[in-house]
Amino acid sequence: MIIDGTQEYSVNMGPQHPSTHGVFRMVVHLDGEVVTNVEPKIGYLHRGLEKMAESRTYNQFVPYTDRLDYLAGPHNSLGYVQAVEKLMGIEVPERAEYLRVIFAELGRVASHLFMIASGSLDICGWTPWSYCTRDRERILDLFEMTAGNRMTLNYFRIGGVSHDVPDEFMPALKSFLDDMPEMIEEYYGIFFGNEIAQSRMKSVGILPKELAENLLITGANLRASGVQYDVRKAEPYGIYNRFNFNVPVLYGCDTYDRHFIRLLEIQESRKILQQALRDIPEGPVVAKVPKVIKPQVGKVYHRVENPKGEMGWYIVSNGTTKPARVRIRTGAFVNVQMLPAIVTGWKIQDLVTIFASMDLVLGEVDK
Amino acid sequence: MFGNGLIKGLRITLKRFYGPNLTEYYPEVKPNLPPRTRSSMALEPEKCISCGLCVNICPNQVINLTSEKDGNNKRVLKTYHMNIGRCLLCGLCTQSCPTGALRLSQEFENAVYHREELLWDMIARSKRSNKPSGEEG
Amino acid sequence: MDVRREKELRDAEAAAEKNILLTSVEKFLNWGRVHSFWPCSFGLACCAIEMASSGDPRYDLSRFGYEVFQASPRQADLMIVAGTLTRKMAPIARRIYDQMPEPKWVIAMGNCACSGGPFADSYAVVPGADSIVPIDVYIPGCPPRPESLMFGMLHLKQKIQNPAKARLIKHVK
Amino acid sequence: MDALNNVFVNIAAYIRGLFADSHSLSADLTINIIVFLMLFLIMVVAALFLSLVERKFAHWVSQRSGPNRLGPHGWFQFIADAVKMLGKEDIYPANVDLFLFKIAPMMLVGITLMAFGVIPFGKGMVAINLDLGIFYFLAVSSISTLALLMAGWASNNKFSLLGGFRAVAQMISYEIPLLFSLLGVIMITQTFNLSSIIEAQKTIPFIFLQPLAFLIYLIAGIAETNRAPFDQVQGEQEIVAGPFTEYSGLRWGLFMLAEYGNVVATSAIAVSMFLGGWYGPGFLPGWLWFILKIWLVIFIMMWVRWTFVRMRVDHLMHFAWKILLPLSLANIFLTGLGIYIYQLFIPRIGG
Repeated sequence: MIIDGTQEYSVNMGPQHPSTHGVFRMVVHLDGEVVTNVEPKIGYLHRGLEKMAESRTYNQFVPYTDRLDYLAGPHNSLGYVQAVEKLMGIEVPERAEYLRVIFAELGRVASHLFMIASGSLDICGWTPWSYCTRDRERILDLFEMTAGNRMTLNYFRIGGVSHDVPDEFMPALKSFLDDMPEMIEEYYGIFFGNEIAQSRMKSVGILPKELAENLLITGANLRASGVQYDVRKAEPYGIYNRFNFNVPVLYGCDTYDRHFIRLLEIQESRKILQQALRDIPEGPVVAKVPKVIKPQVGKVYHRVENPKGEMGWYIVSNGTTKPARVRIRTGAFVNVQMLPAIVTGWKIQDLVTIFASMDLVLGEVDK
Repeated sequence: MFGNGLIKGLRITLKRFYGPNLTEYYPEVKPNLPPRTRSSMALEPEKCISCGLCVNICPNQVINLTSEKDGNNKRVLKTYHMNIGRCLLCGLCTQSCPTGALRLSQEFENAVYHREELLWDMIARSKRSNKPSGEEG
Repeated sequence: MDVRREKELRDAEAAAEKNILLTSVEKFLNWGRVHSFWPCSFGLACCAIEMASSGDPRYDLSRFGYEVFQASPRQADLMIVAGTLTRKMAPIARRIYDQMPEPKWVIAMGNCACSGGPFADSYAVVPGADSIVPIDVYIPGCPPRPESLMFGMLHLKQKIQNPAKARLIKHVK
Repeated sequence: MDALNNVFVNIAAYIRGLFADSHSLSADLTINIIVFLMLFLIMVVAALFLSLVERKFAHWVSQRSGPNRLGPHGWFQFIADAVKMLGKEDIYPANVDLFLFKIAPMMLVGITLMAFGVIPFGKGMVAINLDLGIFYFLAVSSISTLALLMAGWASNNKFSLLGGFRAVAQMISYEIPLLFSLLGVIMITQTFNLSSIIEAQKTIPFIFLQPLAFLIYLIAGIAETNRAPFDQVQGEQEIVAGPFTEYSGLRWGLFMLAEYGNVVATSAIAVSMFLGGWYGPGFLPGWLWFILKIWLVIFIMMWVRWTFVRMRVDHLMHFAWKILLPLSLANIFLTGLGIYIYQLFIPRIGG
């Protein structure tokens, strides 16, 4: 195709490419340096998770949920166990609910920190990357001392959580929360406040409000486009309605806002964590559940606000110990489709930042 | 003013340049892992009653054990293999173990040269170690 | 070529070089190689995040000189298969391996790469990356800690410096 | 101190003295070969060492320890890297333009080495004392654009080609403010000879007379050497490794060598033009002052490198043509004005 005497050509980016955050593949059509079209190709990490759920009991599938969005394991499990609890009508003890909120929000902070880190790395900001991962390590420490693993926690159980937290957990969490404003100041100083970074991201890759709504974009990407929608507020699950927090909204609709809203959400998560730390009661951490989980015939849909977007769990039970069908609606998978819509006309360098701002995790996209 | 952010960034990096370094020197200094860390498995064969609960609860058919009946009609563990290459290290088996024979351990230096070595003979491993807990190494 | 056979040939070749006159040259080159594995930045899934974490200020892979992750496989010495290798990805992994210049090594990081791991019975997953590329060191774990990765790389270092040892371990067993 | 100061000059004189006629062709040839080898050694060692310093700096900034296995605090790490690179396979992908593919890295190293020829490391310590030294330096270093384009074209890879084009666009644009920023100094000293320019800074380094020019030179110099925040050419996150994507082993090592060699050469020019060259407090020999000042400039370059993120291609062009170029022109104008006023007053004060 000839446009104004120049020739278009296509470049294959990925699956092995430093800025595709895993095994995403894009066929980029370029006119010089300008992107004319992008075809996302997914499926390089398709592991058949939904099918595997059918051959595992309800309890056995819990560890697999951590591997969906591996940056924020707890929140995936939260969606799954709450869906099963909804199906069976199990009441979860108070303390377990609070612990779930604490872990889910810590997972959100860890995920957002890694997103900011990799977003800065994609425009060659090695030092911000180091600082963000440095602070993420403290969250992983908290995870490890409680659940025993750094990323794939397997902490939530149907009816509660697996262990109570160790004694040193609460002071460590508190000191982390106290240090958080300083960290955020540092990220702002080195990355968000930097004029070069701003010039790279501001008014790049505009996702207008109407388009975002039409494409069913969820999560922070939607909120950066000026829509105040958060499942934690719109349809509170667990005990989220007890906490007092805001849903940050930005109206810039650009790459910078999609990065910056993560920083704001970290601050909101800090508020939730502080309240949870203040209000957490003593008590048991797991409810009395039957030894063999065997829900009655029926189906359930439960949705949670994953760091990457809205995550829905649709579980069909046929009365046996194994689910008949599990369908996972992941935010990242739906968010992929905004890439071709907003990238046209920008340079190949902007493609990288726009892709980073979408915050995809391929485990969640390909399932 | 344009350039303020740039100067602030330079200030932060200079501060960190002279700041302390946070590295943990792994091979010289072993990390102090919390007791709940799930890095590998350890078995105490004397405690095992061959009930097979761990085999049943495992999501991924990692564990393979055989047992035989002794004179008192009591089941005795004969072999206990874990295909650690399939393991999720989820800890469901250790939670289900009624006698605490199977434990998670903090041993993380598990790299091997051959895939066959990933099939752990847990009884042999527990004998090889001189620690009471059955950890190797 | 069958990958198992390929691996045996590579191991035998590495062990045979002891008998040749150039042994001290080889030793010198190996000294350089073991102190600067430059991995190909080839991350697949969860383990890739731990691989990235191993470069962060706390674990700092760079102490060994191994932190220079190269974007282009042409400049890499080491491929770390970090994560689940699916059937769709397998040909690409093989191609990246072929693009790397000799001498090259492969580490399978995590249970997925070792033998399928949690997804071993999935229809979409290659149960073990060793059916695609010859693997030198297997690091079990789900995902392995950054220290485990460092231990695996130091394990590989021992193998390169003393190729007979790795074979010996197999035969003794 | 004088003996230390002139140690290299005296060695050269001694070697010349070994010949019957100290200015015969054979004496010149011997000296030139020795000087060439010395320069090559300086460049290789400086570049290899710099690659390690870069890594160390990155680690210190991000609160890590950096390589610490080989030698004291890991300062011998670069030897292992070089040894490894020597033993790597040299791959020619199918369908590359083999002649250009092979010659591009050598050409880049050769150009860098040629640029080293006019750098005065100390009083009388210059390989070729050209009258048009700075002119020669600029002319030679601008050829490196061609080598990068050759590498990008010959690799037969779209990422490489993009990198090659970026190299041409960026380096040609930044050549102009770079050149104009140096013009102020040349107007003051009325000479192109680098040694004479340094001699003129005996009382006051030109950084105090030409602060704006120094800033422009530093920015343009960072851009010329393709370092962040201007490292479009091998923007790893976008175009894998730019023109070097298909290179492996030693050939790729040569590119890295040339890159770091260029950094040293650019900072050496900054030192001789603005920072007073070998002049410094007398307790250290002049050539050591020169080297220390080079490291100071390199420190600034690295500080910028590890703080800032990469600029966008079009912002880069805007910055060169719309900000740096007018500023450097203004600098020339101001310098001319200053010289005019100075010459108006000097006869009355001095005379």
